Amino acid sequence: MIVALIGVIALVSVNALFLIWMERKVAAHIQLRPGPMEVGFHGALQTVADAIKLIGKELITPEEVDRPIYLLAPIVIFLPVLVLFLVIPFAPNLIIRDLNVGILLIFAFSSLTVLSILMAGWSSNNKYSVFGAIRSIAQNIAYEIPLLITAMSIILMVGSFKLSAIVAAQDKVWFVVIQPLAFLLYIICATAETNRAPFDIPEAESELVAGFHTEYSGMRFGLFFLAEYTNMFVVSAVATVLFLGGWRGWILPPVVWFLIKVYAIIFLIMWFRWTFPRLRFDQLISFAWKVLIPLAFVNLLVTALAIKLF
Amino acid sequence: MDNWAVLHDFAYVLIFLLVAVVFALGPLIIAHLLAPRSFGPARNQTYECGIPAQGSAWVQVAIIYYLFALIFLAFDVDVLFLFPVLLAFGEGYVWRDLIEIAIFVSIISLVIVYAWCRGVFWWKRKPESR
Amino acid sequence: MEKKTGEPLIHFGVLDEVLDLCRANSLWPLTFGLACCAIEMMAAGAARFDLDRFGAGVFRPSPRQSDLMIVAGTISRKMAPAIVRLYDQMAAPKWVIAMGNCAISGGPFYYEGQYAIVPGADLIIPVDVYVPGCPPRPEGLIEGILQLEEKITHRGRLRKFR
Amino acid sequence: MVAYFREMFVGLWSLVAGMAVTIRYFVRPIVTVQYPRQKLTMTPKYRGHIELIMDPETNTHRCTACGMCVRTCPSSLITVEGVKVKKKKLPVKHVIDYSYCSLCGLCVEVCPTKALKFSNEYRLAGYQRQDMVIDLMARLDAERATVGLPPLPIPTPESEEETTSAEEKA
Amino acid sequence: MINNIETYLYIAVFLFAIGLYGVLARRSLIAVLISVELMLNAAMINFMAFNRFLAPHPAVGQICALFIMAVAAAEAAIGLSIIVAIYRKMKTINVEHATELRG
Amino acid sequence: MMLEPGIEEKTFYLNLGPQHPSTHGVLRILLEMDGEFIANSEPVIGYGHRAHEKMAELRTYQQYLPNMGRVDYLHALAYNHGYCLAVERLAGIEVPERAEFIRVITSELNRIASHLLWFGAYLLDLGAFTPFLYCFDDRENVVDILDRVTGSRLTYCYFRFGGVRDDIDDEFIAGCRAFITRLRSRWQDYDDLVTKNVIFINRTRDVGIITPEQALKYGVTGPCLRGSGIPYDIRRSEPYSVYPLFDFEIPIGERGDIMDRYVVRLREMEQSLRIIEQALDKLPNGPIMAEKVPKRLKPAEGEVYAAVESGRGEFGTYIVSKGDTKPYRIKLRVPSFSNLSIISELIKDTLVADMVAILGSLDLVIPEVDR
Amino acid sequence: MKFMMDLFSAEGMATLSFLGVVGLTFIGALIAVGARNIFHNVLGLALALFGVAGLFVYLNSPFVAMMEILIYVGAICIAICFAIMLSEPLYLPKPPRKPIKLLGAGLASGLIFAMLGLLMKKTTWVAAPERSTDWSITTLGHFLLTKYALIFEVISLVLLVAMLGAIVTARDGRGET
Ligand code: SF4
Ligand code: SF4
Ligand code: SF4
Repeated sequence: MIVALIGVIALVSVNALFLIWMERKVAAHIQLRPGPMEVGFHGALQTVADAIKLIGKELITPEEVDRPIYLLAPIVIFLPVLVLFLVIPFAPNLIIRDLNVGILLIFAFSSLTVLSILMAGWSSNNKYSVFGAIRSIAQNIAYEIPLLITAMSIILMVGSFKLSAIVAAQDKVWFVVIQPLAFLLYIICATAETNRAPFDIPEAESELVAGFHTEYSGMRFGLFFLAEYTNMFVVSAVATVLFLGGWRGWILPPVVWFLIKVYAIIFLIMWFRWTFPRLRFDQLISFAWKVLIPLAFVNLLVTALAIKLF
Repeated sequence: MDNWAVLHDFAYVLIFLLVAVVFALGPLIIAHLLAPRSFGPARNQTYECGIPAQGSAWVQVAIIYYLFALIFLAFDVDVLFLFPVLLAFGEGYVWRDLIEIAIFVSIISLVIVYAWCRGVFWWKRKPESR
Repeated sequence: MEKKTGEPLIHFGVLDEVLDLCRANSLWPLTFGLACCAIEMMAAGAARFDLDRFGAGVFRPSPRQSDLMIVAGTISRKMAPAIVRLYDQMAAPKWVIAMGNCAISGGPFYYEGQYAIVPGADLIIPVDVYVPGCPPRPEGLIEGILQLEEKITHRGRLRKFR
Repeated sequence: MVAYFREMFVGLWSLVAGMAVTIRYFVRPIVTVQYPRQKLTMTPKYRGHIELIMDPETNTHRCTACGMCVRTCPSSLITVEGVKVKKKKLPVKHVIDYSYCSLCGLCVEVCPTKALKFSNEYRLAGYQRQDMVIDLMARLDAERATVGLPPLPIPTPESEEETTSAEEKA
Repeated sequence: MINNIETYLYIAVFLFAIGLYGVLARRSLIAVLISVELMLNAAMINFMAFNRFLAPHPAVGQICALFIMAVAAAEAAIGLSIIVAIYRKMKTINVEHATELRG
Repeated sequence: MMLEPGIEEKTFYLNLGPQHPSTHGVLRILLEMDGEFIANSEPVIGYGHRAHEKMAELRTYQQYLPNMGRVDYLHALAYNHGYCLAVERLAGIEVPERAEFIRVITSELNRIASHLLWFGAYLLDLGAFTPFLYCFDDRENVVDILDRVTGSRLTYCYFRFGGVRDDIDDEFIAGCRAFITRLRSRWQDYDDLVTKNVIFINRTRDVGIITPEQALKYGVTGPCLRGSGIPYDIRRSEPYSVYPLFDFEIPIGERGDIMDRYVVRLREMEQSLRIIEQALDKLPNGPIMAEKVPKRLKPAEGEVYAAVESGRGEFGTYIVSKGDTKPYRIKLRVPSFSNLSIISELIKDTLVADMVAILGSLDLVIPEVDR
Repeated sequence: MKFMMDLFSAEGMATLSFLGVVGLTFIGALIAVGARNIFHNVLGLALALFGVAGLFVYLNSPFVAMMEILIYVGAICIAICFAIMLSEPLYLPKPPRKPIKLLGAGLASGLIFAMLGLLMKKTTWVAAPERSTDWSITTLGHFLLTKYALIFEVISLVLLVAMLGAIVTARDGRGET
């Protein structure tokens, strides 16, 4: 257990640092510039410097906030982060606990994020924060449903909540081949769930300054940041498990394959972010309800029918 | 005790949760010790684009958000009921399971249909027509 | 204008140096422009000059999360209280770069009979580095940031350039 | 219904097209001039702050301390003090406070002896406001030093009364 | 202790009592609703406890619990909507005011 | 109905600015919100007030020149042009043709830079970061070209009464031509990345419609006016300089929504490229400064108004001279001010996100509004 | 010493964490009814529900526990929060409490607690003679598809009706947004 804990903590921190660096590099190269360059080799230490700087930064608690909640929110958003890694199958024998309710656990604990965003936004007593939080939640809940439903069509095919079983079921063909629509829907929803562009309304800086964490400074803000990038990793990992055959691959060890796939999906999400403008909020919501959810349901029913027929 | 296995699994969850708290608190405490302080007169005031904040932010939001929350509530609950059913799907039924799921899904879809018809997803711009 | 920041609770020799080094390499500026110079500040963040190379390209819209205020442009009398407030609301440690002649001294708008501007950012907030020019070239701003790094770490240019 | 799906596909396609553009740029070489590592060459007309031209023949400046630049400058940031030496006026002090300059070039144009030009200085920054006060005579001396010449001797007036000072900075 | 049905039943009863206190003591309708949710949860714990220790087949109690959850959700939805409607009509969601203004 | 105190306030105020990423500088907009919608709004200006007009009373005509690059720093050369035009009319100075050609070329280049900057910054408002950097990359090219001849990157002070300060050289011309091909090759990318993007279309189509009547009522000019379908362009309707010699179109929109304004600006850049091309082809030889422009200009008593088409619309200079070396009064008619005045009407009953989109589409330069 | 050993045995740990979970539930519940700020109440409720989910794990049903978190914490609490933002004027000062009412409520609930507790003490619980040990979720699904199919469909109907009612009620107030 101790080993697992240390491993997860190391993974969480290294992953976040790496992802932020990667994000900045990807963005930079898309934009014809080098990105972080001067801090370490090609800016490799840039995010380390950022992290340490954040630790050494003052924590301001504004007067008008709802103190207990304001202080708790960053911790609450960090709560589920480690737990989510419990059930992710990195390799056939590199899975901390292969729970029976694996994927449900991920969904259940992810829903805590919503609560903490609400806490953060509401307690800040700042108009931008409140607005950002409300929007963030409306968006998260709207996209959670198609996410669940698409995941369901996979569960329907596998007949288990165990993530390892889902991977095992893809020994012949990855589900992305059978369920391309579900994959597309999942990626869209995952992008929205992690509040990333083009669904980054909650932190849309041109409207709401910095969204729900406008009033957070220093490491408190850093925790939100950390949680965001970890969530990105988790949704990508789930996508890998559900659609890309998890650790399956040739020659290279399974863990490497798993990470390659995860980072490929993360790259895709980053690529979205640096290409698209932002949707307007009502468009975003109605897109979820009018397009994604009906499609997801249709996909589910068609899957069920197909299982019956074949 | 016949549920040791379950408990053992969830002991992990509990401990991971606790460690997460510690892990989150650590940097905050370090920051408290290491960070210098600033003491401008406006330091602790609510940020509002550089001018004094006017009024509280705890105001009432548009009802539209509440409606979204409601629809979500309905869906979430419904959808979750599908989970156990899906596991049992295709195990020894002829058509019954498919039909039941289809009925179930179509009934909850009516919520969206209704909301769509009522214009919940359509944000009207003119107050007269709202 | 003296600094409005106090000391941390504890000091550790080495740790402080590490912190300073990291701070110097991760100066997140506040998204904040006042006039013409702001355009050059934007240009400095854009592809040709790319402030992000020095870790200073993460423009944060909220003062709580930024370390560096680049006062880029003319400070009008009406704007001055807002600037002070924003400066106050930034979390320590924080630094200010006065970019452009207007921010340094009022620049071309300082003359007898001028009633509308504050002649110099240092009259209202403590300024660490001055970057003159009207507007300064983005290289000037980069130079300013490098000088600020020197000032933060107290140890000369961190990287040896040609 | 058809319209619903068509819209969806057209929309999706446009997004893919956009992503194609960004990925193409992703593999393009970067355009950044990595400034402190790569030196810049300023264009010949680049306007830094003004400075005195070092005449290639005499290796000295051509200023006659006439004060035209002082009077023309919109921000009146030039200070020139001159003394009369052998019927010729020479500056003893030629100082600008760069932090007021708007780089308009009026002073350069108006100078009767074409003694001023814009420097190539583009990377000024300082810790104090006073760092922006630039002594043009000292700069000239520094330039002379690069070709191995001693600093210009400070001209001494022939008699006290003849010391004139151009209009002081307002 | 953890293998004893009574422990769970006591917990349930205590939760129920807290909920009841909330229903009686609070003035805000939403607070009342929250208390009701607590009471429903107490009922659920009961079901699950019976299910765990007494029932012939463990699926039954779980289905009951799930059903309660669904009903709770429906109740919350309706209740909240009524509260919102009351508020929008009367500009207060204080229980006492709401009764005063009846009719 | 019994009301508890304070409850009846259904609306609340949301304040955007003066430091806000989307107000581009120091505009402040006070929004009275009704739920998600804007019930009322009030732009608060003056945060960028630098007393440009007051300054004119204290400076000679020449000394006022550098100031013109700073009123609207995005299209500084149009402002140089407008002011020089007014003074030249006042003092009766003839400008040699080559100088006029250079003025047109540089000013059009500057217009492209201004539009490119708007394009990038606007996309930034809409949340797309990457086009912003592509535009800045292109803009850097324009700036390089202009830097060659004017010596500065932004706040040019290049035109003089009776001509321009420096002549252009072959390298400049080659640079211009290279830039023209380069920018033309970029249109396709911009189209794919932005114009055809479904998200962008949804954000801008039928949003922030300015009807022609509204536009006329508020005195909106520039691309905003042309987006509403009125082909009013000073370069055509009150030709100045050598514009009549060139063949160019005045793009107009149909609906007057943001998309139209956007398309108008995009096509205007193409037209500017055409103008530059023609001007480079026809470039005459000759002096670049009029002879006999007195060092201390002392125009006769009188008043004059001269207007030019800047990137944002009609920029007019009104000078009253009392026969002194200093103007008696200068009044600047700046397009951003009238374009801003329509904002309250436009953003009524829209969402905040739309407000940001609309505000951005007007392409305001705040110090110009505040003067 | 023995006590310590016990504490670190598997059983001891289980008991300890059980106490923790129960404590969480009670603290949450107390915040949920006791705190003055309605927002704190909801968060207290969320905490209590989290604890209850933990109890469900002890009752051998992690599935229901997960559902509890998903539905209650993820959905119901959020809906309540939104309703609060829509109706409760939080910026107003809180009216003072009436001690008599609190006392009455306390007494009443205390009474109920005592009664039920006594009742429980009196009862002897007998387990069903034949108990299946099939805890799998799949069985749950089979039950929902066969024996309790009606419940399964009725749930969706109930929710549908509830939603329609809720939307109508909430939307058709005066002056909609
Ligand atoms: S220094 Fe020059 S460029 Fe900068 S704001 Fe002032 S006038 Fe504009
Ligand atoms: S105008 Fe020329 S000669 Fe006269 S003082 Fe100035 S620099 Fe010297
Ligand atoms: S360039 Fe203009 S502002 Fe600068 S010193 Fe010369 S005349 Fe004065």
